[in-house]
Amino acid sequence: MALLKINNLCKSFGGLSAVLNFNMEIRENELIGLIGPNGAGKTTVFNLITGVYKPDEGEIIFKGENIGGLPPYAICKKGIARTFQNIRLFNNLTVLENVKIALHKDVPYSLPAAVVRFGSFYKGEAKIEEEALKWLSLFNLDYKKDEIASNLPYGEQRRLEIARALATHPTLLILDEPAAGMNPNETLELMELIRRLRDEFGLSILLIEHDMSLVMGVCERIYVLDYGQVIAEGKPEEIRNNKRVIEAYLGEEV
Amino acid sequence: MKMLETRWGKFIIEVVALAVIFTLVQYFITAGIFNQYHQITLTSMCINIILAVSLNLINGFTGQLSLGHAGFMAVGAYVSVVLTKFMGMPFIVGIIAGCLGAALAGFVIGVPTLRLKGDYLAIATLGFGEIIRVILQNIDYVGGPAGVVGIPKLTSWGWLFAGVVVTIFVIQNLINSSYGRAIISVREDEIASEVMGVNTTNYKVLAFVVGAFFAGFAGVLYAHYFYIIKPETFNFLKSFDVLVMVVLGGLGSTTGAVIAAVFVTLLTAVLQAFPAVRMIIYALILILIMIYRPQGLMGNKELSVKILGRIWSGKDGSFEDK
Amino acid sequence: MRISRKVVLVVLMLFMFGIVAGCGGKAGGGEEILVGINAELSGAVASYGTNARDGAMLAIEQINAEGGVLGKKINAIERDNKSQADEAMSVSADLVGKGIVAQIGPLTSGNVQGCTLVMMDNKIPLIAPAATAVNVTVNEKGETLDYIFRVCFIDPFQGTLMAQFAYENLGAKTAVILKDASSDYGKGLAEYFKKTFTEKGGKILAEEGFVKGDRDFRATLTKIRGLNPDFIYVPGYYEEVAPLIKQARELGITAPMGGGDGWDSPDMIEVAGKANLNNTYFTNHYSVQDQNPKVQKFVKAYKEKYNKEPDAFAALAYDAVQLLAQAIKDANSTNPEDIKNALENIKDFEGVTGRMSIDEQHNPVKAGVIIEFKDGKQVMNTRIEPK
Amino acid sequence: MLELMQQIVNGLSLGAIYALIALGYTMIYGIIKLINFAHGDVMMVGAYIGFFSVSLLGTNIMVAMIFAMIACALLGVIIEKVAYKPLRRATRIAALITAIGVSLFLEYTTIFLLTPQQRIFPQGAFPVHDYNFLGLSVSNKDIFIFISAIVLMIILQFIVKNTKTGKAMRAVSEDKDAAVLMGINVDNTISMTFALGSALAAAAGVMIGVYYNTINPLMGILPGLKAFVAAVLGGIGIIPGAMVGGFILGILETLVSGYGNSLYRDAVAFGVLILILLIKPTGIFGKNTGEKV
Amino acid sequence: MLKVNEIDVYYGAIHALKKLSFEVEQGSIVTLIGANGAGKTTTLKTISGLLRPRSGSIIYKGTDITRIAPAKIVEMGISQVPEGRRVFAAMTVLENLEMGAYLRKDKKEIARDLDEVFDRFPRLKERRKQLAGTLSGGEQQMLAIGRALMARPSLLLMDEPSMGLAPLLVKEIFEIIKDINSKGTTILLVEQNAHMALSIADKAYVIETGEIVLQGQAGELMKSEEVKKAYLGG
Repeated sequence: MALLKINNLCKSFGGLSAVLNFNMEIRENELIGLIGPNGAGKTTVFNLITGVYKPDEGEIIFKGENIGGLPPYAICKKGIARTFQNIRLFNNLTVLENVKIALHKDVPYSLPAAVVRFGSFYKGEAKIEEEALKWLSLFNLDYKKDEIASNLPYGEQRRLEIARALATHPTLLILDEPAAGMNPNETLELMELIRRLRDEFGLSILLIEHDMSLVMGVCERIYVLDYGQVIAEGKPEEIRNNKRVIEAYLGEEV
Repeated sequence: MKMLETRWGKFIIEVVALAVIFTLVQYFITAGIFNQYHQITLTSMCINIILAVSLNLINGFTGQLSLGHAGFMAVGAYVSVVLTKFMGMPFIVGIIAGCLGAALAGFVIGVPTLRLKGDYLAIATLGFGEIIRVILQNIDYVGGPAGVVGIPKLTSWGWLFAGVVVTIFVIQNLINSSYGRAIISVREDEIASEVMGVNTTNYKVLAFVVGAFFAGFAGVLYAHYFYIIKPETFNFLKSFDVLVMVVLGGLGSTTGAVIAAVFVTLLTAVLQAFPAVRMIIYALILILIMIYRPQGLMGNKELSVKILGRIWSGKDGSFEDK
Repeated sequence: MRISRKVVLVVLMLFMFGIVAGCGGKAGGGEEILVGINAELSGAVASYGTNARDGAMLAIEQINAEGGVLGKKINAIERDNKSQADEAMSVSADLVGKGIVAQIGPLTSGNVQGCTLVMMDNKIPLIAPAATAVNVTVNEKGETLDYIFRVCFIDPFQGTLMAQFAYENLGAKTAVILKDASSDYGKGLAEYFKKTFTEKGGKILAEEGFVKGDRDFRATLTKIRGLNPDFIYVPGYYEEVAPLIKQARELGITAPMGGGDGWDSPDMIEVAGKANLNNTYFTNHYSVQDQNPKVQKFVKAYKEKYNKEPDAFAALAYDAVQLLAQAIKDANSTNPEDIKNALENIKDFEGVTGRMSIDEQHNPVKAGVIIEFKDGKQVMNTRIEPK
Repeated sequence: MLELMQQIVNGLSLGAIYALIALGYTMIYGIIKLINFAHGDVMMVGAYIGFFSVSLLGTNIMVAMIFAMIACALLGVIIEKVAYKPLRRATRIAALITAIGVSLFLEYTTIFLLTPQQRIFPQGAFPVHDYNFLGLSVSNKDIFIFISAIVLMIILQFIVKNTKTGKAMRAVSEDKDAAVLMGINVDNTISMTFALGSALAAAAGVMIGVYYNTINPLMGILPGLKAFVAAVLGGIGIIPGAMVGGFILGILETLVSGYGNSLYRDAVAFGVLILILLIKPTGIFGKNTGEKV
Repeated sequence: MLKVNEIDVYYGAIHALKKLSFEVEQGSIVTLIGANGAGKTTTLKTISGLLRPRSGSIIYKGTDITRIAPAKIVEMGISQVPEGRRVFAAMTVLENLEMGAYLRKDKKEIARDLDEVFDRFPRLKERRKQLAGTLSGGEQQMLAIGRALMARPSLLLMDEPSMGLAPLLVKEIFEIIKDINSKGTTILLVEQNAHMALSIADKAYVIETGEIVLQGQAGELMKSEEVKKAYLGG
């Protein structure tokens, strides 16, 4: 059964269609790439899946339930987490706090317990801290846990954002250009990490990426988007040799 | 086991420190070292601290620009006065009802308006604050524009101290919990926060309600000390005063709010003697502080000995020119 | 850049400490009589406060020029209460701590009430120049507050007076009340006007209100024009009343209008216009046109010193100080308790706002006059002696 | 019916004044996203300059208005350079507090220099005549205010639409970086906006002087707040929005005073504002621009 | 004509350009190609003076313009077609074009240039009174180019003119770029559409995470597998 199935998704802004009759299917434990030239509507698709935008038409079936139009926090609770193209960390907070916020949806103590500081608060905080550190160490960020997030170098900010997304315990992880701004070495590490995450946590991963080496290297299937529509779908090799894709990317041969 | 020890250890130190402060001031009052003027200034100071710390929860930690704090203060003051003066209930009932009344007002106002952002939210909250004032002005039961006179003076140093401690305690505990982090995440990045599973609307309303609750508390204490309340006391200029304290202290810093509240209260008291230039000096101080320290005295940091040293040596990151 | 910021911070701090240190100084020795002036010098009603302060300072200057009281000079300490009751209280406490023998002010009833507790606790008399609400000098149980006095009328007196005048002298059978609803003064006068006017058989067609700071009354006036009343009662202060009358006349409302001592200001004629003021009346303590030499002397001295005409606030504050001086003389003591006792026994004190005696409730018993505006002049229409 | 017409006529002059002040608010907001709380006080300064021009120099009202506009344009530029420019990169709330500071400074410096007493606009500066049209009473004062407000709005519209500076102002408020790429000096353009906005406020100040005859140092607070409400009502940052918002507010207030209870006037004004914001969170003319994610 | 020497540019903590150097010859079309986020736009912004390099220098016609105000740089003859067009949406087409000539005072010449732009883009002429925000993407791109031309630049910086445009339009735009160049304007073109860019450029630099990784004559790079690799991966 498909984990996520998108049927005829449409979204337009001020009369301009950003996404038109978009269809997609993600199975469990699959690693999918979504590519396409700038302005093709990839990020809009992400925003629709995660509830940041409300779809005009179409369904987004996640675990057999239409989540189209739900608010983002509800979608997160259903098990979809994401990162952002232009990194959106909680900039003035520490690395550790960033991850802790992601753990808030399963907060183990009540509001009164927090205010009056019952024992359950201390136990709960210890648990949150432990888990947050676990995620950080997975991304080699634990040594910087008390650093202010905006002071991290770019690559680490990217990693922190992924760590934060994972801390919400998603079944589907959506990464918007995770390698943007990374150097080749960092990108390689990232590829390795993405594979490992998928295997270790049994995740399905959907990613947008411009770095083709990354997309081609890790994705099992790729969707290609142009003008808000899917123009190709298939295995990396198929995509690489698809004439429409090459045209969309490099422009027509002149 | 060790953690438990330090936790209890800290707790005991805190309790002892608070007890010492309380007794000391109480002694100063009974011994007459603090005269009536000092006491009134102290009262204003405590009320301002409660107001600033609670508004800081909304404006500083949640990042929602609210300009209606005086309105909540008014609700707290009036509700409690109706109970204590008109119905003869004990002070504690007045306090609880005043706080809850203000919190309810916060809820009623917060739910619709918190969808608005930035300046639109600011003007909507300012508007609600003014609406509360106008409504009070038209209720003859509570004296209309003349307000209520002869409110029993029930606010004692004990209540003021309790008010300040409880406000700081509750808001600090809230902020330093997972709920508080959720609240702060709304300020940092609302969309990222939503996507991380935080129901931002709920937390904005929560912060608004808690902030209003304590503003109500401040209102109760105000009414039962200053003998008289009038709707005019709670106009938008009062909200501005509180906002000034919060921003001077540094948005998102409780210690900053406390320091600024103390500073502004003392400044006000001192300036009474300079009627001709008092407001000019006040205005200039505001402008200068904002120009030279736009992030407020504390930025969003809390005061600790370490930070003090860093601010002075100029290593505080926020001091750097970009 | 960083250094200059630090310098500014340091300067700011030093500045603050300087101010704090500067005001710690001890006040006056035994050769002076310390009097506190607690006035609205900034904030919403700063204009009343400064006029009253000027009136009070003139009185003190004159008294000192004549050798002071009991051979001692009066030393006034001025403090600003920002037109707020809580600050008024704080100012009072500050003044009391400095050792004043009595306090003049604040101006508005609410702010005086803010000071009440401090004055009562410290047993220092307060003389309110212009607080007209009934419950300023008495508590809710009707008991007189020992240390609170005033030199102005109370609301019922003026309201009742004007109602009588309108019904009996002007023959009005219907009236509309347009009051300053943001002040207890306006509401108080309106209440007693309504009471007396209906008791006499008149009919109140409508009761409208405006708020301090309003400058546009056309909408309400247009409504009133439709009702066509015999009389319009406008209890309020001149800042609002003057443009209100002007606008009423511009809208073609010709009915006679009346008000209280809040109308008394030289600005009335200038703002409302001479012609527009015809057929308007107000209750007052005295008239600037009063040929009583005491009044004329005061008006002249005030004009010389401040280059403006005194309004009711200035005159009342002047009287408050003179009354205090009289009490000190009567008591032959500067002990606040003695002063208070002397104040309670004042009889037939000649003030610029009339001859007054202090009654049991610490209110002045003095004659009221109905003043009519005639071609830009205040003319005494009727004088009503205290019963 | 006649009364309703009269009420609307009453509301028009008030609305015109609100609109003029709101225009400055909105222009300044549009260009630096600052709620310039001192704007109402600039209006007050304008009223005083107009007053002194009439009473001391004996000029007529038009000249007084021009004096006031020039002086306040200068004042606006100074305020911007001294108080707001250093905060261009600071948080907006810091700028807001500075604006409150500037507002207090203007109010109390005026009180310090000129006492808190109200001043009376010399009657001779503007002899009032009343006209009657079909039972509606309209004074030449109303006509003067209405027409000069409209003329000023047309001039403003012309400046903003047709002059180079005006276009630069629009360009800067829309996209600062792109404007810089055109070679526009952003600082000068912002100063120009302050100058224009403050000049309009000054004109409104003189009109209030004429309209109500009296001026005082705190006269700017309330109209300033109302004009801000008007600007938000119309969609802050949008010039036609400010005009419409001003007129709506003026007429609304008159109708509430005329047909309801004038004591609830401010509450109704704010209530309507909140209602409109809840229905259309960016004001009547505002565009809904979702955050780019 | 333009020489960029080892500039280092930071966005907060992010080191966006690392000792980046390249040159633009008078009269040529030079293209900077590379994936998203590689630092192309940052480079253009730095040349225009919107960003300041922490170190390194930018020499234009022999003058160091590294610390010169953006307006002055425009006056010196460098104008930019920014990424995403950035036309003034609430202003008319004509007004947008006038903004392009903001610093010029020669009214007659401006009018002539305006006619020239309208000749080049007849569609803009038709819509001169229309608000720029209502134009289609292609028309907005033309407007952005026209606007930049109104400054009479000797060096035109173009940031992704093909972005979000239909292929047919992309072709049209590139024809226009070639034509502008043939009339004597030097062009520095930043592009994602590598084929197109290389097809009209004289010289090309491939930029990756803030560094130049490849450079050469456009024709050679066109055939190089490495470019394809940089885009589509190996």
